[in-house]
Amino acid sequence: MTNLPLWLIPLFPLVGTVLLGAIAVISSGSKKGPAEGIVGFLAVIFPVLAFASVVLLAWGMPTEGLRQTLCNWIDIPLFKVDIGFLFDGLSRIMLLFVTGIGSLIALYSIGYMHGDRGFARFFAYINLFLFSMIVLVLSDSLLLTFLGWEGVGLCSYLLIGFWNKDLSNCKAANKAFIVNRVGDIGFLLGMLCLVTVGGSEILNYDSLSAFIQMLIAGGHVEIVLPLLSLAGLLFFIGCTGKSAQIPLLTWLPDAMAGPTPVSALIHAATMVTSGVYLLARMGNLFSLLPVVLLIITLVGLATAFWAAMAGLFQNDIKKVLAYSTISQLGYMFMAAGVCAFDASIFHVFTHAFFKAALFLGAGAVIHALAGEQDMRKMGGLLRKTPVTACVMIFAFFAIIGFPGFAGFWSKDLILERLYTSGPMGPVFYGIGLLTAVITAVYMSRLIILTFFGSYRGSKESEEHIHEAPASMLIPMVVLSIGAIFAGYFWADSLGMTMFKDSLAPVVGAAQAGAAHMAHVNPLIFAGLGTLAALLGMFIALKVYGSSRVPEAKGSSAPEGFKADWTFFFDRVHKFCGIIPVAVLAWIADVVVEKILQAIQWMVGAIAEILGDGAAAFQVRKVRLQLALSVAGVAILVAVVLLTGGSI
Amino acid sequence: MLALIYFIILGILAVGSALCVLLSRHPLYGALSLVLSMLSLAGIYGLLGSPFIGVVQVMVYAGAIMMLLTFVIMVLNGARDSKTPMFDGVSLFVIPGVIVLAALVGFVLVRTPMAFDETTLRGSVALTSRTLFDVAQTGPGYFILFEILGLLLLSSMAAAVLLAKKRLGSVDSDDKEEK
Amino acid sequence: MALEAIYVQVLALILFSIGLIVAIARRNVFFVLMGVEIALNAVNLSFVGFAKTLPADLSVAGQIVPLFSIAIAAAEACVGLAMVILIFRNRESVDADTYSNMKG
Amino acid sequence: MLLHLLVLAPFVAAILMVATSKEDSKSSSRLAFLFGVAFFAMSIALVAGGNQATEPMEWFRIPGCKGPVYYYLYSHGLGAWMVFLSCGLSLVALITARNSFEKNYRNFAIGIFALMGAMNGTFLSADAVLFFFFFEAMVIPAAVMIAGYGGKERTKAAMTFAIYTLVGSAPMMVALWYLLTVADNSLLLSFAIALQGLPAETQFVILMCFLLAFLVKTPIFPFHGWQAITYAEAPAPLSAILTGAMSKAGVFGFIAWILPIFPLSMTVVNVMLWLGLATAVYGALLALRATDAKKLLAYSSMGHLGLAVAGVFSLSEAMLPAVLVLLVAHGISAGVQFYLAGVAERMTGTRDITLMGGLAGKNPVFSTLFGFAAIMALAVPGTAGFVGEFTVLLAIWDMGPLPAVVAGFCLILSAAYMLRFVQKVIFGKQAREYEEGKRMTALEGSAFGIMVALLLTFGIHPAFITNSLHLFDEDAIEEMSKLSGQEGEPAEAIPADSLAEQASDAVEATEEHHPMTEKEIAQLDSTLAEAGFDESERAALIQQMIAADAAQANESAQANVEATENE
Repeated sequence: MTNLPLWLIPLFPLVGTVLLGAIAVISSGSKKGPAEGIVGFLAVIFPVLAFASVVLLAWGMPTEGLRQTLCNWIDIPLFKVDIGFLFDGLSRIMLLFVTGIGSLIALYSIGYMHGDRGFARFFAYINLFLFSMIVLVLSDSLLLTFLGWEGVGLCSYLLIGFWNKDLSNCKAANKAFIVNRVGDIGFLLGMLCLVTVGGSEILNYDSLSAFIQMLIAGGHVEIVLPLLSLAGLLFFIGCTGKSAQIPLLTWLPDAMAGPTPVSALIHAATMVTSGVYLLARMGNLFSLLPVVLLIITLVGLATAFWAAMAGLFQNDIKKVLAYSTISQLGYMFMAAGVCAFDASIFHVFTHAFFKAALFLGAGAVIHALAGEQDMRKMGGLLRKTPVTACVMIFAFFAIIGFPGFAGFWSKDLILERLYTSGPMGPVFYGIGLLTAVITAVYMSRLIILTFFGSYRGSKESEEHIHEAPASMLIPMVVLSIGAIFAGYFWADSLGMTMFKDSLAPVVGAAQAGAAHMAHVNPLIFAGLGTLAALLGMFIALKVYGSSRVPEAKGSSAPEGFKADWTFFFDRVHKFCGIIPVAVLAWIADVVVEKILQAIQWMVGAIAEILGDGAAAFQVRKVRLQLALSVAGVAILVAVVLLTGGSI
Repeated sequence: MLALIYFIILGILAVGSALCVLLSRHPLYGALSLVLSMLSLAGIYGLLGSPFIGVVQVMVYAGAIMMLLTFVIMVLNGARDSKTPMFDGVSLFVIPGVIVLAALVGFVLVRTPMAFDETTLRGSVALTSRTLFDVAQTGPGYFILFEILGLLLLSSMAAAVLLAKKRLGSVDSDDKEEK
Repeated sequence: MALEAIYVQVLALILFSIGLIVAIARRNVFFVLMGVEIALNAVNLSFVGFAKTLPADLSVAGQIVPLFSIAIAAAEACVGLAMVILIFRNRESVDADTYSNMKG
Repeated sequence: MLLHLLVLAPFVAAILMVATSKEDSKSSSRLAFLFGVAFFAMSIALVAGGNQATEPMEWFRIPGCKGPVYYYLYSHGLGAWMVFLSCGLSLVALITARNSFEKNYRNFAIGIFALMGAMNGTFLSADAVLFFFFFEAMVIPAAVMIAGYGGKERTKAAMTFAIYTLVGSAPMMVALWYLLTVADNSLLLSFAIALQGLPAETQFVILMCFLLAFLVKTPIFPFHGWQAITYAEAPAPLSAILTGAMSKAGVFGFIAWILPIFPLSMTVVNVMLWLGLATAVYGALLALRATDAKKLLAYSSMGHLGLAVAGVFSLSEAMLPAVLVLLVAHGISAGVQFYLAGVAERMTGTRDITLMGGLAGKNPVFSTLFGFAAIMALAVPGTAGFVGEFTVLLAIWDMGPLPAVVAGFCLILSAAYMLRFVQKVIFGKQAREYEEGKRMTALEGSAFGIMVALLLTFGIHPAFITNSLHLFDEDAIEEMSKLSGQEGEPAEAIPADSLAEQASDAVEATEEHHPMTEKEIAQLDSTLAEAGFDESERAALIQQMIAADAAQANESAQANVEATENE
C-alpha cells in the first residue's frame, strides 16, 4: 500500500472543510441548525480517513522516506518552488499523532459542542486546521511549510474567536494572530535569507541538506556563516511565535478563550509544537550555527522556568495548563538547542498525549461545572466525576515525570542530553531539574484543588455536576492510555529505541556533530528526575493539601506580584511594540496628515486668491480686454520680428 | 496707369469714409459713410478683376446688411444716446496699439515679394458657378461648404427671430431693473 | 507706374486697422458692429488681392472664399443686430460697457 | 480587433445606454449587465490570447512636432491583466450598483462604461500621447460619478480628486510635448532614443514631470491627499473600481513608461524605493486609526500599492511577475472588500466601524465572505496576495535586508488593522439598532464568491498570471523601430557635415530625405527671399544646398535656413 498518493492525506480534511463549510453557510439561514448526527459523522470521518491513510503509509515506508512532487507552484525569474510532499521518519511521527489526536479530539468535540449554534462551522475550522497542520509537516519545502504555518495560525485565530459575540474572545484571537504574524515575518525573511545564500532550490529540505553537506565537504561554512546565522535566527523568531517562546509567548494564555477541544488540539498538542518540528526538520542547518543554538537553549530554559513559575500563580484551570504547555515547549527547545532533535520530537510526541488528556479532562470538568473555570471554586470532584479524575491523574503523573509514565522517559532524555551537551551542561541541567520540581508543584496544586478536598462552589450548582457523555470519555481514556504508555517507544534503559531509529535518517546527521562529554549512568538521571517529581508533589501537598484555600473573589486573574510576573511579557510587548506603533500612528494621523492637509489647503487658497484677483479684473471691461489682447498681439509680433523669425 | 489712378481714388474714398465711421457721432451718419466705403470697395473688386464679388458686395453689404443696420438704428433711436462719450481711456490706449500692430504687419508685408500673376482668371459668374456646382470637375468641397453656409444662414435667421421677439414678462423685468 | 499687388494689401491693412479701432475704441454698440463689418471687408479685399497673385488654377479660391465670408458676415450682422435689439430692450442703452451680464 | 473593441466599444456601450429608460432601472440594468459580461469575456480572451497589437494608424500631428501621434494599441501581459481587472470589477460594480441606486442606475452605468473604456485605453495604448489622453480621460467620468452618487461631502471629494489628479499630470503633458519635439514619434522606442541624446538635467526634469503624474495617481506618500476622501465619498462600487483598477494606472505607468524610457540613476531608484516603503508604512499606520470603513480600506490600498511601487523600484529580475501578481491580487481583494464595505454600509446605514458590529450573527453569508476577503487581504499563503507579497519581498530583499524588514513590518501592521476591521464590523454585539437596509442578493454574493475563488486559484497556481508576461516581445520592438525608421534616422545618425554641424546647435532636425525637386528649390528661394536675402546670396545658398543634397547630406532645408540665419 505504499503507492498511496501522499496528497490524499491533506485532501481528506480539505474535503471535510469544504463540505462542512458549505453546510455551515447553507444552514446559517435556517432557525434550527443542521442535524448534529450527520455533521458529527462528517467531521470525524475525514480525520479518521486521513489517519488511516497515514497508518497505511507508515506501515510500509522505506527508510529513506517517500517523495512526491505534485505540481509547480511559483515560477518566476530567480524563484521557482514546487508543491511537493515528503514522507519520512519525522513527518511520519508528526502525522501519526496529528491525525490520530485530531480524530480523537474531533470525536470529543461532538459531545462538547453539542447544541452550539456554530456546530458545523466549528468542525469546518477543525478540518481546515488539520489540513494546514498536515501540509505543514508533510511538505517538502519551506514555502509549502509556510502555507501550513500561516494556515494553522489562521485556524487558531478563527477558533479562538469562535464565540465571536464576546469581544474579549475576538481580542484574544487578534492578539494570537498578530503575535504569530510577527514570528511569521521572521520565518518569511529567513526564507529570503536562505534564497540569497543558495537560490530558491534550497527551500526544499532535501536540497537544503545536500547544500549543507556540500558546504561542509567543501569547507565553505565560514563564508556563509553570518548569513546562515541570520537566517537561523529569523527562523527561530518564527518558531518562538508559533511555539510561544520568549519573547512572543503572550498570546497562548489568552488563546484559552477558545473552546476547550481547540485548546487541547491546537494550543497544546499540535500547532504549538510546529516550531519544534521546524527546528528538527532543519536540524542540519541549525547544527552548523553554534550561536543560534545557544540562543535557542537559553530561550528554552528561560521560557520553561518563567512559565512554570507563572503556572504556579494561576487560578484558572485552563491558564495553568496553558503556562504548563509553554513550559514544556521550553523543554523541547532546550533539547533542540543542544542538538538533541530526536529527544525534543519525542517530548513533542509524549507531551501531545498527556497534555491533550489534561486539556480534555479540564474540558470535561468545565463542562460538568457548567462553564466554571476558577479552581478555587472546585474541589472534591473525584467522587462526582471519577473517570475524568482518573484520566487527569494519569496524565498528571506523566507530566511530572513519574517513573513509568510517558513524560518520565522523554523529560529524562532531555535532561540527560542537556547535562552531556557541553561545559555549560550541568548548569542547564540544574535549571531544568528545578523547573521539573516547579512543574510538579503547580500540577499537583491543580489536581488537589480540583479533585480533592470538598466542593467549594455554590450548593445549587453542586446538584448539576455530572460525568461527561461517552463520546467525550472515550477519547480521554484513549489519550490517557497514550499518556501512560507512549514513553515506551523509546526507553533506552529498557532497550526500546523504536522512536530513535525512526528519526535517525532525518536528524541523525545533525546530531552526529553534537558533543557528548562523558557518559553518565542514565539511572542517576532517572533517580534525580523521580526525586524532583516526588519533591514537587510533597511541597504541593504541604502547601495546598490543607483545606486552607483562599476565598475566590472577583476574577480568576492573579493579583499583586503574581500579576507582575504573569504579565511581564505583556507589558514588554506593550511598551516595545504597541505603544510605539500607536504613537507612530498618532503622529501619522494627527501631525503629518494635518500638515499635508494644511499645505494642500494653502495651495488651494493661493490659487483661489489669484483667481479672485483675475476675476475682479475681468468685470465690465470687455473692451479693455480686447485692447490688451491687441497690444499683446502687437508685442508678440514685435518680438518675433526682432528675434529674427519670419512670420 | 489708369488702373492705378482709379485705385487711388477709390482707395482714398474707402479709407476716408471708414474714418468718417470712426469719427461720426451719430450711428446713422456712420452707417451711411460705411455704405460709401462698401461701394468704393466694390469698385476696387471690379478693378481687380472680380466683378462678380463687387456686385455681390453692393447687393449684400451695401444693400442688405447696411439697410438692416440703418433700419435698426432708426427703430431703436440710437441717437438718443448722445450722452455717452465717443472715446474714453481705453480708446486712447487702443489706437496706438492698433497702429503699432499695423505698422509691424505692414513692415513685414512690404518686405514680402509679391506680384500679380498674368494667368489669373477673371472672377466671373460662370467661373464661380462652375467652381461651386460642377462637382464632377472641382470636387465636392466647395459645394458642401455652400450647403453648410445655407444652413448657417437659415439658423441665424431663426436665432435672430427667437432673440428679438418680445418675451412674455419682459416688461416686468424691465421695471425691476430700473428700480 | 502700374497697380502693384502690395498696394491692395496695404489698403486692406489700413482698412482693417480702422475697423479694429472702430470696433474696440467706440463705445456705441452700433459702431462696434460697423467696425467688425469694415474689418471683414478689409479681409475680403486682401483675399481678392492675393488671389490675383496666384496662377490660374489656384486663384479660384480667392474668388470663392470672399463670397462665403460675405455670407457669414450677413449671418453675423443678422444675429448681432437681434442681440442688440434684445439687450437694448432690457438696458435702454447702446453703451457696450454696460453690457456686462456675462462677467465672471 | 479585440483591442479596438475593448477600448472603443465601452464608449459605444455608454452611448447605447442613453437609449434605455432612466426611471426603470430593471431594463437598463439588464442591458448593462449584458454589456459588462461581454467586455469581461473579451478581457479574458485578451489575457488568454497573449501579446497582440493593432496596425498603427496615424491619429494627428501636433504642430511643431516631428512625428505623428499614432492610434496604436498594444497588449502585453501586464496591460492585459489590468484590463481584466478593469472589466471584471466594472461588471461586479454594475451588478452591485443595482441594489444601491434605485433611480438613475442608467447614468451610473454610462459612467462606468466610459470609465472602463478610458482605463482599457490607458492600459493598452502603445503611444505616449494616446496613453496620456486616456490617462486624463479616466478622471472625468470618475469625478462626475463621485459628484453624482457620492456621500455627504461628494462635491468636495470630486473636486479634490479631479484637481489633484489633473494638476498632477499637467507637468507630464508639458514634458510629453517637449519630448515630442525631440523624438521621431510618440512611441516608446523613439522616446528612449531621444532621451539618450538629452543633457542629464533635462532628463531629470522630464523624469520628475512623468514621476509626479504617476505618484499622484498611485498615490504615493506626500501626494495622497485626494485618496482617502475620494474613496470614502465615492459610491462603493466606484471606489472598488478606483482602487482595483484605476490606481493601478500609476504603478502601470512606472513599469511600462518610466522604466523603459528613462535611464534611471541609483539615487532616483533608492528614493522611489523608500518612498514606496514609506507609503506602505504610512498607509498601514493611518489604517490602524481610521474609523471610517472606506477610509480604512483606502489607506490599506495605499499601503499595498506603496509596497508594489517599492517592488517595482527594486529593479530585481523577479520584479515584474512579482508586482503583477501583487497588483492583480490587490485589485481583486481590495475590490471585493470595497464592494462588501458598500453592502455593509447599505445594511447598517453607516460607514463608521465603531457603530457597526454583530453582522456575523445577523447575516452569516455576508460575514463569511467578508471574513474571507479580509483573509485574502492579509496575504495568507495559498492566496494570490501571498504569492504577490512574498515575491515582492523577495525582490525588495535584493536591495538589502533593511527595506525587506520594513516591508515585513508593514505586513504585521496590515494584519493588525485588518483584524481590527473584521472585529469591529462583523464580530461582537450590535452597537445599535440598524434600520433594515437592503441585504446582499444572491447574484452579488456569487459574484463576490467568484472573486474570492479567483484569488485562491491564483494563489495556488500563479502561473496563470506569471506565464502571460512578455512585456515587449520582438514583434512589437520591430514594429516600433519600423515606425521610427519611416520618419528618419535616429538623432545620432546625423553625419558630421559642415552644414549639419552648424545646424546641430539650433535644432536637431531630421526630415524625410529624397532628391530635391525644382519645385522645392523654388520654394526655398522664396523662403530665403522672405527672410531678406538678396539675389546673389540666394543663388549661392541654393547652389550649396544642392551640392550638399547630392552628397547625401541628411539635412533638411529648414534647418539649413535657420543655421544660416543664425550666422
